[in-house]
Amino acid sequence: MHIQDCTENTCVDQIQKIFHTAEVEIQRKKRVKVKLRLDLVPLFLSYARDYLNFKHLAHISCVDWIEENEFELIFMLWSYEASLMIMVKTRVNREKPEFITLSHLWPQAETYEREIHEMYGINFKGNERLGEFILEDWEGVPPMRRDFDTIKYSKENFYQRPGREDAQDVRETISKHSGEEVPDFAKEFSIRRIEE
Amino acid sequence: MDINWLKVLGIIITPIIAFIVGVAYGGIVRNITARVQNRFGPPVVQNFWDIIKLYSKKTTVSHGWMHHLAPVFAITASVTTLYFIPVLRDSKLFANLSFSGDLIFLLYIMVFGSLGMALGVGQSGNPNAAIGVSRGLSMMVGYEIPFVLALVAIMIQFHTTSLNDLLAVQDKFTNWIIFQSPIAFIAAILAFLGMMGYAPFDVVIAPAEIASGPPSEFGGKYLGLMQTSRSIFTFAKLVLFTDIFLGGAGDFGTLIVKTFLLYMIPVLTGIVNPRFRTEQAIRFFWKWPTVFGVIAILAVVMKG
Amino acid sequence: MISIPVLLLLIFAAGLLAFIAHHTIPVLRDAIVIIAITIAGYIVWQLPGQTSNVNFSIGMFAINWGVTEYSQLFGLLIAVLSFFALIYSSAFMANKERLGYFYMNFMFSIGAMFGIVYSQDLISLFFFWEIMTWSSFMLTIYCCEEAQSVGLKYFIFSAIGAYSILTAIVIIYSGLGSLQLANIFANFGTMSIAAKLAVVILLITGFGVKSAMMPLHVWAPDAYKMSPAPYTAIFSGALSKMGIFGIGLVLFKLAAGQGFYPYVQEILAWIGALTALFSTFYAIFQTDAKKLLAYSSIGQLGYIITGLAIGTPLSITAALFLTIMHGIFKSMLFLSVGAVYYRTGTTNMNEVSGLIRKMPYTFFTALFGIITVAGIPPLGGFAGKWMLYESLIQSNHYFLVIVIFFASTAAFLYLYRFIFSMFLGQEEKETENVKEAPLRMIVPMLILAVSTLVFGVFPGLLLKPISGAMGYLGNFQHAWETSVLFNNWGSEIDLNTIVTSIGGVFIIAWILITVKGYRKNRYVTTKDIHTSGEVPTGNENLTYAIDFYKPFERALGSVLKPSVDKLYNYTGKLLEDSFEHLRYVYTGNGQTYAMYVMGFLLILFLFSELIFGVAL
Amino acid sequence: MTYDKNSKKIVDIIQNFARKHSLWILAYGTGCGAIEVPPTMTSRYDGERFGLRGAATPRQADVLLITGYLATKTLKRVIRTYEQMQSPKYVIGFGSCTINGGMYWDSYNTIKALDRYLPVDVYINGCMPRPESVISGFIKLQQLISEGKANGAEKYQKNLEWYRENQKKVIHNWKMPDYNW
Amino acid sequence: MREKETTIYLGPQHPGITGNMMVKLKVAGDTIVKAETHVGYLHRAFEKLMEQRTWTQSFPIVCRICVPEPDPNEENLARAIEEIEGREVPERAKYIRVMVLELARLATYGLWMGGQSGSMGLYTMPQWTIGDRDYILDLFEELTGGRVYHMYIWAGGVRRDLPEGFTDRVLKTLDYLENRLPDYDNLLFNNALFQKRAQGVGIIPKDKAIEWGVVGPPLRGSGIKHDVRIDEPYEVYDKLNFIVPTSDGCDVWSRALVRRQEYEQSISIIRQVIEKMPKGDYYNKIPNPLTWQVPPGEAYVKTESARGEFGYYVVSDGSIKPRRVHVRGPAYVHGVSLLEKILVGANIADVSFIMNSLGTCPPEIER
Repeated sequence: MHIQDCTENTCVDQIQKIFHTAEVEIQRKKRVKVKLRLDLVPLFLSYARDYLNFKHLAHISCVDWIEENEFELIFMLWSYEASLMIMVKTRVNREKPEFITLSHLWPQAETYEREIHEMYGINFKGNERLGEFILEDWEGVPPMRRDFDTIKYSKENFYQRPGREDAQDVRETISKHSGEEVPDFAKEFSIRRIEE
Repeated sequence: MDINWLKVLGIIITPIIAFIVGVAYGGIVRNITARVQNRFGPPVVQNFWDIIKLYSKKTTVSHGWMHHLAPVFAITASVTTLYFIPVLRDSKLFANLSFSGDLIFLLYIMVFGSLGMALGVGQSGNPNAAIGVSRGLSMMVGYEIPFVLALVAIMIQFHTTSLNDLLAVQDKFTNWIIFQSPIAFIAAILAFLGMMGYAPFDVVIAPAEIASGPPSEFGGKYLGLMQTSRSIFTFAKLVLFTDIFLGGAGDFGTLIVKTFLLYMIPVLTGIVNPRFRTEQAIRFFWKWPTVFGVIAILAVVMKG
Repeated sequence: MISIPVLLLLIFAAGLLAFIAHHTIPVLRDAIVIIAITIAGYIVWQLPGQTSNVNFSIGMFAINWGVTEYSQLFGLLIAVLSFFALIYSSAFMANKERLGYFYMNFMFSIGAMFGIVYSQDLISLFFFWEIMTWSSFMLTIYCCEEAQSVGLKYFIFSAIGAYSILTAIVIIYSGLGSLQLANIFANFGTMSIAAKLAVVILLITGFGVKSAMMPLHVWAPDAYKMSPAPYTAIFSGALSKMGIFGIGLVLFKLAAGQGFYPYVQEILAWIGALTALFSTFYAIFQTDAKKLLAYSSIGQLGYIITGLAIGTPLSITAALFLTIMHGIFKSMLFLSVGAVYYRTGTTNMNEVSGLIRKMPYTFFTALFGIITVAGIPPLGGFAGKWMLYESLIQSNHYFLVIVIFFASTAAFLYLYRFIFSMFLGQEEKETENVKEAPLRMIVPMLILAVSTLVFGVFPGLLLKPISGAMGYLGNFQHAWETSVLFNNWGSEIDLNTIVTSIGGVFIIAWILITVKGYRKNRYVTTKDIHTSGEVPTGNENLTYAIDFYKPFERALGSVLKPSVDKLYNYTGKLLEDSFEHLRYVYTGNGQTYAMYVMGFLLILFLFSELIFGVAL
Repeated sequence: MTYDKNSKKIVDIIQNFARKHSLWILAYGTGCGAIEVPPTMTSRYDGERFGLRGAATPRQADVLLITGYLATKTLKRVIRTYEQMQSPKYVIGFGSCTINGGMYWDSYNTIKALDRYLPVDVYINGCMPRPESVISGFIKLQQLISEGKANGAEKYQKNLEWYRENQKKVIHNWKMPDYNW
Repeated sequence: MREKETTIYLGPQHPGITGNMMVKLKVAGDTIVKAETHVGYLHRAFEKLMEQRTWTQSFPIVCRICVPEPDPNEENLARAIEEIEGREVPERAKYIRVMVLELARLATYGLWMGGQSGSMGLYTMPQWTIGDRDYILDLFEELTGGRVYHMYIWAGGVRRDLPEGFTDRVLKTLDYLENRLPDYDNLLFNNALFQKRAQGVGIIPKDKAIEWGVVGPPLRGSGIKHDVRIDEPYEVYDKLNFIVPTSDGCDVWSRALVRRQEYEQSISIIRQVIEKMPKGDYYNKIPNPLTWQVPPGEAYVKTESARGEFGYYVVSDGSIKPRRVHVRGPAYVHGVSLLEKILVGANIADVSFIMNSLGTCPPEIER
């Protein structure tokens, strides 16, 4: 079934007709939120792409719900014809996070998955390019997880210049340290303005 | 053996003059470019500071002896080219070695530098540099055709291969070869655009594409010598064209005016044009300039 | 003891001895051939003093051998190149198999070349021509199985050439009743116009095969590639010159003065120029160094043919000068490629790179080679090319000069490609343990390399004998004195102004750049290059080698490349197909071949009346 | 070569004058400050008046402009690039984040003080610095050069071990060619 | 065993790269066989840092995500918070926001024109356009205090009202920019050489454009009329008159044409905004920023930036800090997966050229 002009309501109906377990709600105008079981998501996405005409994968996101020991994966799909966005949400177990790749549906999904893999450690089966993407030689907890403490890490690993704790003019600090004059930025350069 | 001291003096000071004029032209060109681009631009002497700075770099990276020799090849070609061009008409001092300044010889010696440079560039093993060389040599084949066609047309017309003879022919304003065989001039000047390496023919040193290409591994004194050679070579090419087409010059004032006007052609073209892709550039040369060159020759041959 | 039969006997005997020695005392083998060629060189050098011609007859044929200044020029070239090639091959071939076979054929082809240049009658010329063909064929198929089909291709073309020459001989004999060169040259004009034209065309075709003239060049690249490097040097350096030798004789001794001479000249000149142009284009897109040099060789021979065909004194001087220089520099280049092959086992330019530090002397040779080919002063190629251009302009061949100049400029492309891919560029892991070639290979190469500089600075050393040779061809002596080159920038023997200025500037600049802060030079490896701040992991290929001239190829694109390619492929396929049929006829067996030759002669004799209107 | 203010030779003065008036900036936008470099170099502020010019490769460049925070991944490349440059070479720290980490003081991926890793000649503060202050920074550098004080390269060479130690602390997987001079 | 093709590193230190990223090219001759984008050189962990900051403190952070055009980021975060919180925005603030966004678009297109022509060696164009872009930055400076990073659009409105006579100066600048357009046309868009280089290069076929998730001018250059300002109008775009230009060429040239027309459209939009701008409040005051809690909820908001659809996914768990802010920059797809695909088969001379036409901006890829 091919739906040319689905509005929010027809879309919700359509989805609920086929995916009974899905929690579908209209978040606001042009936003339909679908909550699904993990194993139904690939099926639903290909359904949405091929039958509901949501051709554009805008986004794959991930939220760490450490309190519930789960990752939430969010897929954003956009339909050019209907000007409608559906937000597909699902939960992954945090202990052994795994999902399958969507790169056969949307080539660019590969990139999103690489990032999520690197930042959260979710393994997308079938994606061959998982591995170093943004970080280099990163060891330890994937940095975007809630249990990774960036302040502690940066204090341990990087030299922190003293004197930045309280709000002060950096120029004065420099000049205090090196005994130089405070640079004079007000020096005039001949610069054109529109008014002239 | 009697040594012609005047000649020795000429041999020594000609490259120096060419260097100064060439570098000063570079500075002026940067200024003109800046004015077109709506700004002030550097001081005219800026290029001198650049070259002095390059020579006074404390360390210089070399990839081996061929790399070391590359700028030497370049400057040999440019200075020798200059030596075989009569800089001033009927001047004992600046005639240099151009007893019979020969066009064929000049064609040859002018490419000597490119090949030498290419060899030195090759030793660095930088792929960007190699691509630059591949582009440069291909382009050279491109612009040599119209250039040779134009020169051959002139050779046929005046029955000589000697620059001095050509200068003798152009004894007054109306006899300049630019007026006598304008079609050959058009072909030659289009080739000249390619020879000078300004846009749209700056495919060799395309920074955004191949990170400045051949010179990308050269720094310090090597780059300084290359810039020196480039300045001299620019001047030599300008003098050559002035001698062939614009009747040469009897004194330095005229020479400066003529060469400067000639120089403005590639410079101004370059300011307002993006660059070709390599194959487009080569095809450009093989299209209209070549047609003009052939027409020039046919016209001369038909005339008798 | 100094006479032509001794020379020939010495060489052929040395060949046979080497063959025997290889099976009994292998150490002697190299010594025999080198000593023989040394003595032969001495004999050749002394020959002009012993002016006696050798006359004897075998059956109905009168054999006449003698020395002319023209043949002396080629004789010396052969002797010198063979000497160096044999020294080189004593190291290069050291561990190869079937060396007796190799040396025997090598010596035979040297002997045959001597025979050709010193023959004064057509029968011995043809005889030696066939020996040369055979021995070179044997060496073409020497290396490996794949060479068989290449050898066959070479053989077919050689056979076409041989038949052409044979037919011409028959026609001449039927017309003049003599096969002595002196008689033929004197009385050629008395033959009928059709016979004269036929003879000239047939002989030029026959000789043109060996000098790889454009439509007949198809065999050359593969045959050059397959033959072992020392022999390739001879193949391209000396053997192809036999074609030039013949064409020279035909043009100036037979065709000159005939009514059709100007047309032959024009056509041949254009064939030469187009050969130069197209082979240059092919050379640019080669990936195998030997093939590249082979195409380059074809192109250079194109210049020489053009020079000969123009027929002005200056152009002939240029052609002969280029002939000698081509002999030297192409041997150098093939020998240096051989040295690379000796150490790395490949001649594919995509596979080796960065050998300059490993093999500096080989690089030096190759460098001098390419500068000479490019015709850049102060090395040897310059004077020759200069005179060629000047003669072309003087004789109003304007479009020819443009074509030749274009080919010559485009030659920079393949020359650079050759030296860049092999010697410059990245030093790769595979060539980490490569050493410089052994001394016996280096020394001949270096001597040849230095000789290009010597001849470049003092072209008079060559021009004097060439002038003598031209005296034999016609009344062309001292042609070079009309050249601007020697009038304005040099004396009779050297090019002092040009050489001094270039050398002077070069050395001054070199000293300046070297002295200034020499100690501060930081020598780094080729891995330490600008890679945009990244550090290559080591598996990346940083050598820019494959499809080196892609932009140029694309620019040629619709203009030239496909049509020429199509034509080439088409003709190539046609030839391949015809080989398949010919294979049944030519089994590559000597006896059958001899039988065919005899049969062909018989047919000619029988039907000569029908064909030429003259009974033999 | 030592730069004692009192014993300067005439050659040094000329050389320093040329160096001062010809600063070629390496085309390396290491951080977001790179957005203010084009205005500095183009028609409105026209850095070329002061002899500033872009250079394509480190071999040709004099000034390494660190335009802002350095991620550790970039730091590695910057060090490599700096070591490929030819002495005398200058480093300008551009923006507050090169001085003390700026707003990324708690980020796990950016360094907080550039001068621990490379010898910085001039800092330009601000987030981001206006083109005027960039030019003023360059003028400061020119002053230092003409006084013979901008000798970061020598400092780096002398204290290479200290710098290396700091660099290796941040770059975990140190697979770099040696700095060989 | 070393690879057959030559490896060329385009970036991070390369004059032809946009920003700080690397494209590792495998070339045969000068034709690209394989391209691999490497990013992460600019990774500052914004999304992590925002989890450490309060909602108000996040605003200075987000604008640094996209350096050439920071305002869509502020706009997105502000709108997301407003959506979660249900906060009303005064009408005047909406108009001011649109004005700021369109000015930012103009500035970005100025920069783009410079980059596009600089990548093919036309160095006069950047000198002009980047110089002219500075006049827009002057306006920003007057309005917000910052040339590049403005931190002007806040949740609930904008940070301050327009200064006295500001609209006049905006109009004056617009007149100036409009008068410069013929110059730009002559130099770049009507230049036969630019057309020759741009036509048929970097082709994104129409069906692939949808499949690959292309947004913004590249999508419209492939003939698909999609613009967030029309499909999902935010602020007051539904009250303004403008067209969304498209072009069917699918190549660099048609993308350039689209941008060229949008430049004019933006000028017209700003004029309309100034004309229609109501008087009144510019700010709906938020509570004490230090203890400001946004109720639990989530929102995905989109803005049409100069390079395409800019999306923010914001999750609040009811605390004073955001739970998660995920940024979907337009270059995210353009710079990585799309670039890798369309570079294959291209000439090495066109890499930088194509990259510029896609508007690749590395800081928003890796944040």
